Amino acid sequence: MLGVALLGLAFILVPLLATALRVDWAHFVPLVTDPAALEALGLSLRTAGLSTLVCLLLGVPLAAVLSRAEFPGKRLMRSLVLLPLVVPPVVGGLALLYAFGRFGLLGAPLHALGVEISFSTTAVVLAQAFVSLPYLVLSVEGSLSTTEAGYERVAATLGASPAATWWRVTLPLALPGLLSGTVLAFARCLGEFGATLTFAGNLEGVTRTLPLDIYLVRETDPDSAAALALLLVAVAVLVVGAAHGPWLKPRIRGNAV
Amino acid sequence: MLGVALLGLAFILVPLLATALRVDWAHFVPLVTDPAALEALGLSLRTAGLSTLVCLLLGVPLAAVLSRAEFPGKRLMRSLVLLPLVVPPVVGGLALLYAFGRFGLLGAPLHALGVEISFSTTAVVLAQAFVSLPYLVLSVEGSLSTTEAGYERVAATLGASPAATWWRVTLPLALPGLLSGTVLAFARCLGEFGATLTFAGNLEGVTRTLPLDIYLVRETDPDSAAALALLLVAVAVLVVGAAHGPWLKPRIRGNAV
Amino acid sequence: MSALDLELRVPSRRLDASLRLDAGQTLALMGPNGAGKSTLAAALTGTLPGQRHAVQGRLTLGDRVLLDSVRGVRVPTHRRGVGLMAQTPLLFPHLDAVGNVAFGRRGLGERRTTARRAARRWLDRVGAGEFAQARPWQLSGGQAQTVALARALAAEPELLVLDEPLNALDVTAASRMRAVLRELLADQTAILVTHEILDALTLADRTAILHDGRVVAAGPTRELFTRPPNVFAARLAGLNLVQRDGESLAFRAADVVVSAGEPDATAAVRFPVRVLSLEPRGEHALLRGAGAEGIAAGVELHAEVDVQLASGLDTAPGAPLWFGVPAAGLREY
Amino acid sequence: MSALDLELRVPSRRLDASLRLDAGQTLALMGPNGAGKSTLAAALTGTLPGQRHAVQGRLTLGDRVLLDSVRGVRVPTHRRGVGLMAQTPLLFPHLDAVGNVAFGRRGLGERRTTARRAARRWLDRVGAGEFAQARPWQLSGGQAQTVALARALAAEPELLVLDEPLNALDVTAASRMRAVLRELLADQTAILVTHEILDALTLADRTAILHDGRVVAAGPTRELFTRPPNVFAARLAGLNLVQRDGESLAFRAADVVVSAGEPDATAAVRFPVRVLSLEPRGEHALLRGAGAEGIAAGVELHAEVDVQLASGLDTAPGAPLWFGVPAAGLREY
Amino acid sequence: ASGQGAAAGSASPVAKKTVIVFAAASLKATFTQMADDLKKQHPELDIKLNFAGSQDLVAQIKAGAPADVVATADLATMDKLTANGSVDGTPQHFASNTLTIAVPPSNPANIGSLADLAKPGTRTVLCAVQVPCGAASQKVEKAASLTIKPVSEELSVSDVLGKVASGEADAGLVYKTDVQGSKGKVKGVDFPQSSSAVNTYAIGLVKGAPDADGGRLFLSDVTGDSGQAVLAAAGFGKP
Ligand SMILES: Nc1ncnc2c1ncn2[C@@H]1O[C@H](COP(=O)(O)OP(=O)(O)OP(=O)(O)O)[C@@H](O)[C@H]1O
Ligand SMILES: Nc1ncnc2c1ncn2[C@@H]1O[C@H](COP(=O)(O)OP(=O)(O)OP(=O)(O)O)[C@@H](O)[C@H]1O
Ligand code: MOO
Ligand SMILES: [Mg+2]
Ligand SMILES: [Mg+2]
Repeated sequence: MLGVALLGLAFILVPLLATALRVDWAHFVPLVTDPAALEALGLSLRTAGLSTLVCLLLGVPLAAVLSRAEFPGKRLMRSLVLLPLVVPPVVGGLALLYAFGRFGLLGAPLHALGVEISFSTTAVVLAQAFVSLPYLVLSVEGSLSTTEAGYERVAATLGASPAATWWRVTLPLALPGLLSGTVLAFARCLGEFGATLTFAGNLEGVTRTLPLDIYLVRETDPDSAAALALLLVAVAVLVVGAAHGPWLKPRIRGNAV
Repeated sequence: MLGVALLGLAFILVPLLATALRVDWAHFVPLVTDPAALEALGLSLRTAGLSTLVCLLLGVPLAAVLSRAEFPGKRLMRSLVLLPLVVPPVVGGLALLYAFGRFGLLGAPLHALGVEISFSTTAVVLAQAFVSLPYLVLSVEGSLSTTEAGYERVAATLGASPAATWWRVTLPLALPGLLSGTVLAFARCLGEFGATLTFAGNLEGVTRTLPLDIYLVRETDPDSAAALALLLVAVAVLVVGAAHGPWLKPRIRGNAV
Repeated sequence: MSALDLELRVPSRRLDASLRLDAGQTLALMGPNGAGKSTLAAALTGTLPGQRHAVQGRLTLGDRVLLDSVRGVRVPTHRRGVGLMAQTPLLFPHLDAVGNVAFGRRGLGERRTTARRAARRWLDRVGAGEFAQARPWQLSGGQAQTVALARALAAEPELLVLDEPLNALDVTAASRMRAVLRELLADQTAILVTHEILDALTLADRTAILHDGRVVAAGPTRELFTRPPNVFAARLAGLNLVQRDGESLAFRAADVVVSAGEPDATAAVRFPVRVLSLEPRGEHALLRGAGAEGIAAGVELHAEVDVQLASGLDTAPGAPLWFGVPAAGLREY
Repeated sequence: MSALDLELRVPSRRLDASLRLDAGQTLALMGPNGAGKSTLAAALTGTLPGQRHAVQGRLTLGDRVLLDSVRGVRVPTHRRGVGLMAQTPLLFPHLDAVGNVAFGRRGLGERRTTARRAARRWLDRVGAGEFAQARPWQLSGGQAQTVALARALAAEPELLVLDEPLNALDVTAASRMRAVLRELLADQTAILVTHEILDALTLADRTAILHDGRVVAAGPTRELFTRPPNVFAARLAGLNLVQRDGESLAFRAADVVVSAGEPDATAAVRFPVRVLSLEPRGEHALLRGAGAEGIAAGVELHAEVDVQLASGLDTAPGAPLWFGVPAAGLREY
Repeated sequence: ASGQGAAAGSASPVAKKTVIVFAAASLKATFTQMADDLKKQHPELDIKLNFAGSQDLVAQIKAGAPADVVATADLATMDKLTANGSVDGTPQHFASNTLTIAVPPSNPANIGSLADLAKPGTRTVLCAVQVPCGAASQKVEKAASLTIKPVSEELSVSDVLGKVASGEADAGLVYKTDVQGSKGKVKGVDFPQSSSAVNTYAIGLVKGAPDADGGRLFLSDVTGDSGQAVLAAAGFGKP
């Protein structure tokens, strides 16, 4: 078991290691501290943060409904939530353009109201959120579903309203899933490329996130692109590592058995 | 709550709906039954199936180790597993090239042995598996972690070896998470574009999966691309819907409370 | 203080029970495993899992109608004012013991610190003060049970339902808890699910016996067990029971006359038995025997014997003896 | 059949216990909540959660060393041959009752159908045959407990550890289970964790009392409770206990002489009490009183009284009476 | 370019005019340099460059992206914009590019001519015909009466370049500018038939441009001497 697990880990690490070996380390520091790269990284972190927030705001209620409510069409709803996962990001970006672009389904009325979405930082956030939402929903739903519903019933018998139960029981119990879903969504946002490019464009400082910058650099210099990619990887490892802190440690449960 | 949940659902559905409105339905059937499109779809389904299998074989042991074993560096390991998520797919493809390409870290020795990976269907499978593995691992790990470890201890006191316990207790109990992880991974494989393109290339019947075909069609005819994208979406809804069948229904647990 | 009046049906679990309980009284709910006690408790609190409309009937507490399936009234759990201490403690794993107990107080509108102070008092009261800071998984089975009880009590419900609250408690803890409960239940409308006749006797004004989802006997506790109205009550009261001609004969261990030879006509019924054991019970002894033939064949019968008398008999396990019961000691159902 | 010899320490839970048990014998393990009974059970089976090296000491079963922390021997749970029926049933939720019981048989190398057939026999034996097809969540608390017991028994372990197996069972089920256990434990090395002195008396050859993680008393069951060697055993045996000069005085309810006025010198100790209740107990009555002042102030004391005598006294709750105990009835610890 | 100004977070106290340029990804190096030069001359100008595949640019502009100038890598894509009425006036041709064979520096397959790409055993990669460079490749194939069986039909030139640079492919058809910009990662092998497929770059003002003046300024810089010099240095040909 451990052997296969290590094989799986190797499958992920070897390519990244191979990439690291390609990097011209002498030029690494100037490259990743280049203002353009730093601006792109900053934008990436900012937008990914905002997108994750959007995912949380929309996704947690969605997960709650999927895991607790009983209604016809729930199965369909769960499948629909997964769609952005399966749509190639470029197509997703197009779809967002059709919806929120200046001539889009919602974009046109919004435009009339003076609200412009596409090619703005808002568009980056929307693109990232669209692509990442399923990850958050699935993680949180999974964690809500395996949480004993009994605890919620106990809370009700103690007089806690559904809202109070949600905040004081359900959510704390689902915290591990919520955290890992957030990390997942944030990571996916950080790496988002296709939908952003198509829907938000690639404007320095406005919509050029680090993956888009990497894409551009790759046009001329694949090795520098690899270096930038490693920067992204390093940031991700930090964020993910921090989020998987000790509070995610599964509790040692039960007594004798 | 329900309101926000519906807003979340709308956020996912409106763009897809807007796309559907763009589709020239008169040409829809001939377009999606075009041999090239069908071949691409077939290849997508085949490779996604294989990749999901690879993910299961490598990912389930990885998840098991992450959820059950105690060892230093476990937190780091969990972060590392997430990496493909954050690496933009194009960079992931490059990394695979550096690893398994003709002159890659492992590719070179393999090449010496006569094994060629790049530009083959195998490369597609590797690219998809690389990108999807984290989804599977995280889902399964989540489900394993919330499964009461007590059941495994009971199994041991009944004389079941760790292997028997794994097959007869742990796995059945983690089935919902396993299934949803599999669906997630399969969906991600179906939509994979960047890494496939970069690592495996794009040849009809060999490496041109449906997302790559969609991209190509889009170059000349964006509206037809939308139609193909909808085909992909429909396939995904079917697969996901089937997997989220009644056996995923959370059990009604407990008695009084 | 509120009177309880219920007439509830849960068809999916074959429960169909009617009960009345005066304000401030305690009802012991007894009956065999699977009789529907926990189901009834869940129906009362509105926490039966699964189908939303599984519970039918009427339920009123004081002047509030909590459930009326005909008129479509269905007050949600948190507004029923019905507290429940369930059969499994289910302490919130993310809170320590005080946090668990304080939980319901927060609902009463208390602030955090006030609620925690009150919670500590409740923990002290049930004798769990020393576990105040402990997390649920650090508690032994009985400790967890105690904390769960404090949690249910602290929420000060109008009606309190206790599902086997003394389970898993040791002798000391159980007797302390009985004292706490006796004091508390004095002016609390409460339902106490229990298998222990002692709990019913010491804590409950009335007792209802549930069997296969139906109330088969109900009445003031003492009365119910001193003159059991039917075979269900008799069995619970620990009487010896044998079947004769489709009827059940019940008699107390104290009414059994033990002899070496077949009893004479003063015994209305008599059974040859083989000794299983002789066990000391205070200054008496309990002679356990297995019916050897006839209507009592295979049935375990108990006789309370005088130690003096016992020493005059052969009470080695397996030894043959006779049990006889005078007509006055017999009840037929 | 294998003898058990253990000397185990779990520092994180303050357990430090030594025990010996002959092959085929049953040991009752008693003690207050949190004494470490479940911890000891977990240490025996090797299922203590958390730190791998939490358990220290030596454990041998028959001629096999299961644990020797000095020599680094640590046989994994599934090869210990130690079965456990834990305090919570934890039935596998993905299997029906038969599947649960058959689980351990599969490990014995039986095929599916054989294992299921054997499982059905075990279910019948414990009286749970009718739930064979039921899923764990369809069972009541007591039903689940019964199935868990069948599951532990069916695996035919060399040493069987039962952690409060009769909890939550109704009178009938419990007495049927006692009969099953009595038969089974006859030639099974077993440890029975219980709070019920009756279970110890009827099922166990020996009894050990655990207190704060230590064995404070051990010996043949009957002996231990008829002549309790220390205050722990006395308390378990249900004796009245009062403190005098740092010593504990113990006496049986049957030895208490009840009188309206202060007893004369035949009583070595005497306590003024207020009546709490008079409860029928077979042909005797139990008079419960609360010590009014002196060394017994606030302590609940029990006296077994003759019904005749009781009718001559004022036994209304709150009435003042005197309890006296002759020197012969007193034990000091 | 109203909406974006704020998001860009310009620190200058003087209200800058922002020009937004949409350009084919292959123009990244040259246009970035031109923009930097121009900003030096006109400190009041802020130039934002949006690079993407030509087809993406078309889709974005059709969807109402706020652009002032658009430059595509071929005429076909620009035609789509003019046909759609998205371009003000007639687009101007400002550069051209011709195909060349890219091989790894060691040239392992010994490629010397276009015909060598069709040799069995040669791992050749081309652009797919749907993308501009693929259309050009098809033209030269026809001109040379060859049928090349590629191992992959890439979606962009940079993908072709990437495959060759990594040694994965033995040869590929790319633009001369790509070879020049590759810093020695690939070697170019010129071939006569390349003249049959000259790719022309076009630039135009977007209709309804938020900052038409700024756009015109950038456009004239590209077509002017300084711009042409930058393009020539990068290996672009005259239009
Ligand atoms: N979730 C369920 N689904 C279907 N049937 C159930 C479910 N839970 C309990 N039952 C059945 O309903 C009946 C009543 O169960 P209930 O738990 O109310 O019994 P109980 O009187 O509390 O028993 P115990 O003393 O063992 O706790 C039993 O026959 C039981 O098998
Ligand atoms: N997971 C844990 N972590 C830390 N301490 C624990 C844990 N589980 C139990 N304890 C403590 O260890 C001691 C022994 O607990 P144990 O469960 O063995 O008691 P027990 O004798 O079985 O009690 P009961 O009769 O209530 O079941 C108790 O003080 C308890 O609080
Ligand atoms: O310059 Mo292009 O449009 O990426 O081939
Ligand atoms: Mg119950
Ligand atoms: Mg215990």
